[in-house]
Amino acid sequence: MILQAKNLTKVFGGVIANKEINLNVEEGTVTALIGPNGSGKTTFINQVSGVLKPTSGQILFKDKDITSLEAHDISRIGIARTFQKIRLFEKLTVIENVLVARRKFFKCGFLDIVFHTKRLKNEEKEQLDIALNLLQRLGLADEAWKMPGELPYGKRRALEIARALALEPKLLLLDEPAAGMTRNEFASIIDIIQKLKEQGITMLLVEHTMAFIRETSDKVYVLNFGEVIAEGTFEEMEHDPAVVAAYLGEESV
Amino acid sequence: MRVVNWKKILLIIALALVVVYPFLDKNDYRLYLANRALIHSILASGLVFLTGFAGQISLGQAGFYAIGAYTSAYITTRLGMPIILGIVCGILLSLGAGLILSIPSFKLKAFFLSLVTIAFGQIVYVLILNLQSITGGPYGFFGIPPMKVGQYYFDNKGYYYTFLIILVLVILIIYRIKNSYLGRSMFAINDDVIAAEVCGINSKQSKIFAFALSASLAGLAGSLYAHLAGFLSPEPFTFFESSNFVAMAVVGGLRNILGGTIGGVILTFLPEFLRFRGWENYYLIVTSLTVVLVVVFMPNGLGNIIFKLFRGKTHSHAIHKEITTLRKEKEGGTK
Amino acid sequence: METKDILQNLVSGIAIGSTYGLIGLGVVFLWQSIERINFANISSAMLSAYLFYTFYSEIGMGFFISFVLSVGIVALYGLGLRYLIHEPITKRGGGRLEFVVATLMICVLWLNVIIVFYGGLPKPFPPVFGKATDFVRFAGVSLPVVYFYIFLVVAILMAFLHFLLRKTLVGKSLRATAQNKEVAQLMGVNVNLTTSLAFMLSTTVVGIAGILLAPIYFVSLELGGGSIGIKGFSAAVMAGLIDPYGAVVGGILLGIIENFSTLFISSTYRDVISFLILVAVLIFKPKGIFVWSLHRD
Amino acid sequence: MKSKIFATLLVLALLTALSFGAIKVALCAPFTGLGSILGDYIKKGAKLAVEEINSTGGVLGEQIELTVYDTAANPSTAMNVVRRALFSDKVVAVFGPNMSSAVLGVHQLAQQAKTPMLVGATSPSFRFTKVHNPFLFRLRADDDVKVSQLVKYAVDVLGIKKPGVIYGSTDYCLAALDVAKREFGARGIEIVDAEQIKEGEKDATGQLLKLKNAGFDGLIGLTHEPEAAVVVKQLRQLEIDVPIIGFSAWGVPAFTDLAGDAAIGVYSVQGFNPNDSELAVRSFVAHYKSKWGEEPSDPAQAYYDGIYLLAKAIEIANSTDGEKLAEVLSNQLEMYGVQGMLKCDEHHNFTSICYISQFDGESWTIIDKLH
Repeated sequence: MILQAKNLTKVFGGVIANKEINLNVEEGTVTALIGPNGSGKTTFINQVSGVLKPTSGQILFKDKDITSLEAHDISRIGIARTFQKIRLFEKLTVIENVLVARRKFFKCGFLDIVFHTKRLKNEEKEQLDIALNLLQRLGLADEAWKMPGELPYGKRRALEIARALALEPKLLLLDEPAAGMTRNEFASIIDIIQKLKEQGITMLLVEHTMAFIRETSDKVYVLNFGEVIAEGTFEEMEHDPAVVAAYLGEESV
Repeated sequence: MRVVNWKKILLIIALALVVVYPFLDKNDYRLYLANRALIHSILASGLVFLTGFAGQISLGQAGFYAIGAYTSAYITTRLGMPIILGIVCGILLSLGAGLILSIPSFKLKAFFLSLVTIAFGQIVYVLILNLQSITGGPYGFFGIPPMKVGQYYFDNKGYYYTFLIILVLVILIIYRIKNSYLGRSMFAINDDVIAAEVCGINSKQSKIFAFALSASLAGLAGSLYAHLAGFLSPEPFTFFESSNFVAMAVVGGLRNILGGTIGGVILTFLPEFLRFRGWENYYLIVTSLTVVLVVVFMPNGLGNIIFKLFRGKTHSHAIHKEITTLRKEKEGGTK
Repeated sequence: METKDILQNLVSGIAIGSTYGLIGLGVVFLWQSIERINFANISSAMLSAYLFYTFYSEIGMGFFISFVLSVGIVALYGLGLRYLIHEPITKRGGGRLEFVVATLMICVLWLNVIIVFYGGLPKPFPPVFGKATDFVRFAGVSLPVVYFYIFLVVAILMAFLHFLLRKTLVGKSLRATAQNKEVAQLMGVNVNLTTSLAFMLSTTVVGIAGILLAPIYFVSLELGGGSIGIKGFSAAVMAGLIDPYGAVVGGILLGIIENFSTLFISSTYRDVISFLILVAVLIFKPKGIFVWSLHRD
Repeated sequence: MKSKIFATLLVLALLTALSFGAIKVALCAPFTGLGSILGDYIKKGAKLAVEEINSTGGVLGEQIELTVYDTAANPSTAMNVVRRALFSDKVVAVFGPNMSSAVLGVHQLAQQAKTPMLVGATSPSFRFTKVHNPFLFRLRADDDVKVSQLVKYAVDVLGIKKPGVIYGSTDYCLAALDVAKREFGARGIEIVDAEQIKEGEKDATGQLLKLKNAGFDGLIGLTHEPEAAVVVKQLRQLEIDVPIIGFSAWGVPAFTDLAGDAAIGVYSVQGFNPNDSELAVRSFVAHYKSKWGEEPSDPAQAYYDGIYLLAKAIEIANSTDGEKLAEVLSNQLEMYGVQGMLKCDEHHNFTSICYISQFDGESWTIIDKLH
């Protein structure tokens, strides 16, 4: 088990966003988190990535308690994420966006910077190569020197994933990776996820698009009003009456 | 087909003028002002780093300036230690204060943080007034020894070159930090804290670092000032002085590596140049009006305009040299 | 120490604190309506005091006309701040910091303008709110008459601003604009009008404060750049910058702290004590005050 | 038309000629910032003397050219402007700064430039016997003199046995406090309590209640003008009825204007009193009033006297050489001015005149004039 949530609860000023969620993610699989709007999916992702602190409950990553760790520590031990609404560093170039996430691989210290040592130069060069490779893998090699604002939506999403991958994560959290995509972009994102899976990266994703989940996921958790109401394979969920009830009125693709 | 690059020549002439200035101008008053401008530039460069690069605000910089000045004065005058030790202690003590002041910045933003820094400046000011046995209080602190090398006691010329070298080193260090992963992380935090955090960047550490660096630079500036002036009194360490320092940084340009220097020089010389006969009431009106106009109509500061003159266009602060050269290498290699 | 003295000290603390609260009201209002710190706001107090002094004492106009004229001019000054400072900065991509610096420098500018026209000497304020030797005495405790005018105006302004911000459509539009300009626009709020209103009202409030504070602070530069500005900010922040009531409560708290640290600790260190308490409140008071803190989503 | 142009040219030529041969004098005083209360009086006093001298033919046939600089009540700025006056404008003499800490910071520059510096700052800390600067002179009685007289009057005449002190936070106030402590101590009287009111504070309830509880029977006021007004108002408010005797800032219109009726009955030790019936004072007050439309206040008279002192010194030395002037100023010059007989004493003070006066609601009645 790479990730375990135990009785995870989050309360916002009286409103319960997550209620005693128990969720397991197996290494090497893709797990999806679905549910109607406002059912607490993003809140869950935020807690796992350390952006929000849980009210109660526990999060285990590789059997280690990470509940009280801060976001930057969590990302350093191998959990990376993307955001529902894309958050890039708009004032940095594409390549620099990726390089920011390579921060933890730098071994040089403050004095190396002040004296501009050879070691630092080599390290910068090394990291730049890695970042360029990563951009190449995600089809962004030609845009490396542009500003993120100049990229089309699909490529911005790819860049955000590239940035997350730059952390060399064991677990990747994707918050609605396919939201707002055109048909072509949609296909390419599915392709990216398939490839990542082949490389052995475990993923937990939040999605609305059923087709996407059908294509990618090994296991599905269904959330409603902050609670897990069902779990299983996609096919099982499709026919679960509770799930269907929860989605009643919601458009299921 | 070689075109003479006038801009480059102009730049070289300007730099040469800066280097030989003390020999061109025999006016002791202007040279003294130049020295004060250099001190202000050191301090304002720290503020550019803190505000422009790390996105934090400080309206209490005069507090660090004061700590540096009085520490160095006390150690050299009362304890009879060498000046270099005084300066180092001045830097260390303001660094310590900077570390403490960075704590509120974890939780507080904008207004609240600026108020904490104002309060810090006020507290330091009141302490200077009241800790008479250490600071001399309102009477002032007198007899601070001038710097010397061997038997040569510094005159304004000696100070000029010392301060110039220190300023150049400070700018170089800031430049290197800016162009390293540290600088990149800071810009990232400035852009989007949460995104930076999930990229593995410790925003607290970054803020501590920025506060510590700008505080040490203010402390350094303060201790240099103590030895230049030879005496200290509480008046140059008020809230208005702090806001003057921020004005220097903004007028020079917050996104500009030379912003602190440009602002420091301009705002040190401008009011003095405006001291025309009969203008004893007006010169500050014109100075403050100039600052307002620059801030309102050129929010990127005067530094940008000067850069534009020489480069034709301004670079995004983000594209840093290392990457650009590597990029050229790579493109040269593939093509 | 007699109980009477302690009571007197408390009452004086409340009185001086209410002057901080009065300035704090303008700060809270501007923050609530445009989320800006405006250091040029405090200049309104000085400007209106000097204007009133000119109209009333020097030209000899009536109280009412002088009052309306001074406050009216200061309201226009608010509008000027918006169109000459706030808008151009925003248009050229400047942010909060640029606004802070610009307004700080305007604060300095006004101080120097006043010196040119009136000199650095403080002027006595005409005895429109009672003479210097007029006091109200009750049960061994006394207070200058002018403070009762201040209490009255504080109460009225506080209630008015609270009502305006929380209960009226105008207030809702103001707060909507502060939180998100685009959304407010979509909701049909006239952003242009509300922003102007915010600037004008905030200078007006501080302008009224200036005239009322002049008997205590004198018609002096003190009103436009002394510690009252910082104390006003502190008052507003003490209670979280959320509600006009908070500013007044914060101001009174600050006044009481000051007077009692004088009485029981030291008059020399009273400013250090009150600023340390302010910093402690900012850092340790967990809720309410940390509305803009990093980890609240 | 031609004659007009000719006249203009003539005037221009005259002006240049005048300024070419002019005796340059600098005046450094505070005009901006929160400490700018006195700058206006200083400037008006000095300008009046300069105009009077120039209209009667100047000194050695040359006009005096007074350049005014703002010190912003900040020694650091004073350092800038004094340097400018001495090294850039190369003046014959510098008047001011008027702030003691600033004087202590910059007086060595005057020595370095061998230029006389005549100041109105009053702290005893830079008496000649302490700083040994032959170029530094003081135009007013120093605070040691004034506070000693204040204490003497408080004890001998007002019969204060348990003095309570209220003081400000500037060097002016603290230096006065030190002298007061020493003088009371010398008479075997202990100050029951000394409380501070910082510049800008507008409530002194806590301080006054503390003094009251210490059982004081007389208030010694060592603050600046606005705080003095705050203190007397609150004494009336708290109905504390003790004799009040204040230092020089408590004896000027800047204080009584702000305090109004609350100032009635206050005693003060003054450096200047416009009601003095002495001829020199009456004539100075009359000239000042007709020129500026208001009554002079301390330290206008000091700088007025100062300009005359310098003019006289230049005449005696028949030169504007700084060293000669300093020599004349310290040893040869004796002159009758607004502040009585002006002669440099061993502290390099030109006068030790002061008045003990009481405010009657309209003006200050002189009780005693002391030399």
